[in-house]
Parts: sequence; structure tokens; C-alpha cells
Amino acid sequence: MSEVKNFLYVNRKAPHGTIYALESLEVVLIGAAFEQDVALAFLDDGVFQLVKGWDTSELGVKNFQPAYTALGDYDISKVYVERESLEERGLTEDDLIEMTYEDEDDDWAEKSSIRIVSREEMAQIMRDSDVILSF
Amino acid sequence: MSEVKNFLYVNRKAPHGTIYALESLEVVLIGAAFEQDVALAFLDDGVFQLVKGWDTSELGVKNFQPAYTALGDYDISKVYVERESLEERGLTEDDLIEMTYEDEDDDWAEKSSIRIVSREEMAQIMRDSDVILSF
Amino acid sequence: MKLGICVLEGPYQHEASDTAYNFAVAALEKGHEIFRIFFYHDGVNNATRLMVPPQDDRHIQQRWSELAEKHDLDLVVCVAAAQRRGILDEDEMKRHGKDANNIAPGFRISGLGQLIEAEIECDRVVFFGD
Amino acid sequence: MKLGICVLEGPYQHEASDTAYNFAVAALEKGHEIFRIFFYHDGVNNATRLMVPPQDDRHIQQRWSELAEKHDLDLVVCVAAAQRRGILDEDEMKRHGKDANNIAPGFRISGLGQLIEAEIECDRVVFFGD
Amino acid sequence: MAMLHTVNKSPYQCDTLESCLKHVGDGDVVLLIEDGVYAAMKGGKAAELIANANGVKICVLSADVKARGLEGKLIDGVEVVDYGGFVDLVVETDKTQAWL
Amino acid sequence: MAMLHTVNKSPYQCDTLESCLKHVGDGDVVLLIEDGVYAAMKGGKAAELIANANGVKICVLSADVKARGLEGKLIDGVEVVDYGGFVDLVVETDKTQAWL
Repeated sequence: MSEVKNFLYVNRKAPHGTIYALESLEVVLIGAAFEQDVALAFLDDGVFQLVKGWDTSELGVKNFQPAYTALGDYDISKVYVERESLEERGLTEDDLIEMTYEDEDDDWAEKSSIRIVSREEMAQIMRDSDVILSF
Repeated sequence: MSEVKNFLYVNRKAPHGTIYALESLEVVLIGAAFEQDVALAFLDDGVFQLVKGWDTSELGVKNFQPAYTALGDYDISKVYVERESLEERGLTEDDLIEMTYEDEDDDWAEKSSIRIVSREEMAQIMRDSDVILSF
Repeated sequence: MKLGICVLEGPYQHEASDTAYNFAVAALEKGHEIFRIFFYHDGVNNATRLMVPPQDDRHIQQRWSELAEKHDLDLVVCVAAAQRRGILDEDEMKRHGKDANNIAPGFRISGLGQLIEAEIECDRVVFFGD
Repeated sequence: MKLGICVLEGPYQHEASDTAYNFAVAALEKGHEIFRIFFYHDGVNNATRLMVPPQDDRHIQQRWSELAEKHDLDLVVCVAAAQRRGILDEDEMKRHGKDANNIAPGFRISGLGQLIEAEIECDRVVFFGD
Repeated sequence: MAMLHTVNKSPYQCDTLESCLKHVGDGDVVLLIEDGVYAAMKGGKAAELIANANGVKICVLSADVKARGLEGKLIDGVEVVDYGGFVDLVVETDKTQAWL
Repeated sequence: MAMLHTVNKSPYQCDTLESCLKHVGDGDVVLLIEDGVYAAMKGGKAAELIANANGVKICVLSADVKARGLEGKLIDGVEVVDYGGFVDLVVETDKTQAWL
């Protein structure tokens, strides 16, 4: 387990309808303890996982949105969101939750983890990763 | 349990990918023992349930296609298949299994149970049924 | 009105089981009778008493069992679907020579005829699935 | 080559579990090593020894257990996913004060780190889900 | 005799709503639940489909709208109902078809 | 470095194949499995999508084709592989992405 691999978690499903979003997030949180290079990708309906303002009280399920916000504390600073997927859903970056990390190379300045990328860039991010975990 | 109701089983899913097709069929077979007026509707990917020539040996699952063919023995004679759903999938009635019943009002002549109907007719069939079982 | 409910998906994996539960609660609050809740396909997995969800999350089996006790509901698990998926009561356990069972209080195992009967007896039956 | 497999759906309900099994058999026939098969989401339901499928159908749990015994495979069931869904071994049963367990021979319950480890150790990991 | 149709799939992932709307009749009600509520978003893919659904009432389940952060993002004219409203729709219509 | 993409959804029900094909690169392989094999049908909805997938090899899993009665109904040029061929594709490519 000496070599560091580039992990990419690909999220393409809406939250709540199935458990895929929640149980994917649980892998990310556990995986953060391993010394690997981790990135998250949100495309297609996966971008709905980051739409802010969840109130799950009436539905009666746990609101796991705060866990996304906390990913910065787990040293996860690369969250790729596909622009075309947002646009097709009538969404902009303003509709998304804030996700930040502290940049150790820049005097621990707080920066946004979210990087809006084009579909072409997303395809390249997939190609450049060593392993892809699909949920 | 005196009144006879019109039962409509609506099948919209492809076989094998999920258990919906198989377990829907199991309800139909059990339900046939009750003295109700039963019809089956196949639309959208549900029409794939009737495409003939299944060979499930390599996949290693039970081939339940013969059970559709046997539905006539259970006095099920109304099998509605949506024309538009077939056409969109490049299918014709010739691609489907044979499903027959013996018509007691016509000297037990063997007749096809399959009735190709338009989308508009399918909508009317849904409206005219008393209960709809959706799988 | 006399209502029936059919649940086709398992707990936690799919929202169908939550929607069905919330619907049932609302129907009872409105004074309707729930004739039967029928668990089919992976829906049978709602009935295992062995589940241990996280403390800060809902306990899907327990809330079904509690609702059944409070309102004297008939929660029926399809025997054929349950056998495939490993949901057994004591009778089924013995009949198949198994060494354990896992059905929760308030649920009973029976045949698909119970779903047909619900369709005949109820004014409405609502399906929740994938 | 060293392969890993991740199964995200339950037996019978979804074909993913069949595809994963057939893929595993073919990989072993080709002489590849299967480092681990990790069961997550409803995939944990593959591991119950209580299932009793119809005689003329495949027995999904049994064939996993037999494959594991024959090839000394590591079948790992995610503990968090298993708890939610009621898949317990004897330790988990005791820890949570339950009166029964249902895990089948050849499966073991462990944490999500086992999936991460498989990703690190394997040349390829293939996911099967919905 | 009006029908209630429930749709629980995202319109981006599945064609369920489209198929449902091809089979509805005058006076029917379509209730969007679970991931189906994404169809009711302003500026989304299904907005036109819903705008053209003449003679049909479109409702969304509030619990699913709120859980997904979609309050304030819905198409005008779509009616928001709670679980009690869902029950009322089942009772007021003749029968319910789930478009699974 | 080529990738293997698996697609297991019917193109009539879900947009998975379409999304996958928007993210593939030259030399990649797309393997249709489970209900995904319906995309390989001659005269079907996805036929054009597949015909336009330049630089990408499209394969289908034989077990799923046979189980659904689709032998003889496939688009020319789509390669049929068995489970052993699936394993070979996983090994020959750099990594596998499941489009769930």
C-alpha cells in the first residue's frame, strides 16, 4: 500500500430516491483516512446532491447534506461539478451548497472546493484518475 | 367478495434486469384462481417481456417465458400490447411469443390472446379497469 | 374509505418504503381504514427484525411494527418473495430446515392471494416501488 | 491480474448480482486472482443463509459460498450497510442484543476500508449495481 | 372517472413522466413523488411537458420537494400537497396507477 | 490509456448510454450488459447513437442478448462477447467505469 492512487468518486444519482448518494458519501468519508489522492465528480442527476437547502424533516429521513459541507475537514478539496449537467437542470453554482477547504500552500486560506468543469473536462478527469468508484 | 372487478396488470419493465417482470407474472398466475375479470397490459419496455426466443442458460437464470404462453390455460385471454411501444423498439407482432386461449363462445376455437392496441386505446383500457396492479 | 398498500422495495435502499409509510400514517390520521399492507419483491425486507440502523436515522422495521400495533394493521409479507430473499418466520424456518428466523413482530407471512384479496376488498390500493 | 468486485444490489431483485457472479466465475476460469468481493448497499443481502429460492432456480447465496470455498475467496459484507438491512454475524448479533443471525458461510462482515483497500491493492475493481 | 397517476422517477434519468402524460385523460391528476419531483423545476427539462399537459392537474409531494431543496424553484401552477393531500387525491380519484 | 464503460440500463427507460457516450474517448470500449443490451437492437432508439460513436468499440454481453431473445436483432458491427470476453475487456483496458 505504498503507492498513492488517484481516486475518483463518480456520483450520477439524485439524493433520497435511492441510497446511492448517502452510501457513496459514507465511502468517501471512510476513504479519506487512507493516504490517497481523492476527488469527487458530480454529473447528470448527481448534481442534485449539492443543491442547497434540504429540509428532510417532513420526509422523516436523516439530512446528510452537512456531511458534504464537512468534506473539507477530511482534506477533500477537489469537487468537480459538470457545467452541462447544471445547465440542463436550470441550475447555477449559486444553487449549490458551499464546500470549502483550507489551502496549506496558501497560508491555510479558505477556498471553494467546487470546480465547475465542462463535459469535456469531466471526461478527461475520468481518464486521468487511477480508480473510479461509481455510485 | 361477491362483486367481479376488472383487474389490469400493467407491465412497463424489461425482463431479467429486475425481478419486476417475473414477480408480476407470479401475481397474475395466483390471481387467476380468483373469479375476477383479468387483463394484461404491456407498454414501454414491458413489451420486451413478450419478445420470443429467450435462452437464459448462459445467464444462469430460470426461463419463465413458457409461463406467459401458458396464461391461456388460466383463462387469461386479454393481453393488450401497445403498438407505439413496439414500433419505437423496432418490433412487430411477429417478434412476439404466441399466446392463445380457447374461446368457449366459439366452440373452443384456439385464438390469439394478444391484441395490439394504440396508445389511445391503451389509455382507455386503463381508465375502464376497476383496479390497476403496476409492476 | 378502505385502503390497501403494496410495497415493492426494500428499506433504506429505495425511498418507496418511506413514501408508503408516510402515506399510511397520513391515511390513518385522516380516519381511513387500512385493510392491509402487502410487502412484495424486495419490500419483504422491511420485515426483518435484525436491522440496526444508525441511532440518528429512522428505524424502518420498528416504525412499521409500532404502526401495526397501534392501529391493528395487517402487515402481510409474500411467502414466495420472502423465501427467495431470506425472510422467514418460525414455521417457515422449520419447514425449510433453517436454524434461524428473522421476521419482526406485527408482520405475518402469507400468499399472493392476500394481495388479490386486498384489490377485491379495498376501495383503493396504492403501489410503491421503483 | 488481481481483480476486485463490488456488488451493490440484492439477490433476485436486480440482475447486478448475477452479472457479478458470472463475471467472477469467468475471471477465475481465465486464471485471474480475485482479491476481494465487496458487498455494499443492498448487495449485503446476497449474504443471508436464510434464503430458500424455488428448486428450479439458482441459489444465489449458496453459489457465492461455494465459489468462495472452492477458490478461497474473500467475500466481505459492509458492516454499516449490513446493519441497516439486517444482515448479522454472531458478533454483531451479540453486540446489538439481537436473538438471531443470518450470515452465510464464506462471508465476513467488515468495514468500508476493505473496499478502499481493494481499490489500492487491485489492478482493476469492477462495480455492479443499479 | 378520473385517475391519479404517481410518477417517482427523475425526468432526466427516465422517460416515465413522458409515458404517463401520453396516457392521461381529462380530469386526471399526476402526482410527482420521490425523484419525480425534479420534473416540477422551473427551467428544467420537463417544464414544457408539464406546461403542455392540458386538462390534467400536476401536483408535487411537499416532503420530497423540501428534502431536495426545491422550494422556490417550482413551476407556477404546480400544486404542492403533503402526505394528507396525497391521501385525499387517492380518495377523490377513481383509482391510482403507479408509473414505476 | 483506454477505459471500459459498462452500461446496464435500457435506452428507452434511461439516458445512461447517452451520458456515457458524451464522456468516452478514442480507443474506449462500451460494453452493454443487463437491460443495456436493448441499445444494440437494429432499428431501435439507440441505433443512431451507436452508429455515431466514432473511435469507440461497442460490445454486448452474449448472455444478456440471448436471455432477451435478441440474437439476430443486433446492429451490424456490434461485437458480442461472453463473460470471458468481459473479463478480457476489463484486463485490456486501463480501468472500468460502471455507468449505474
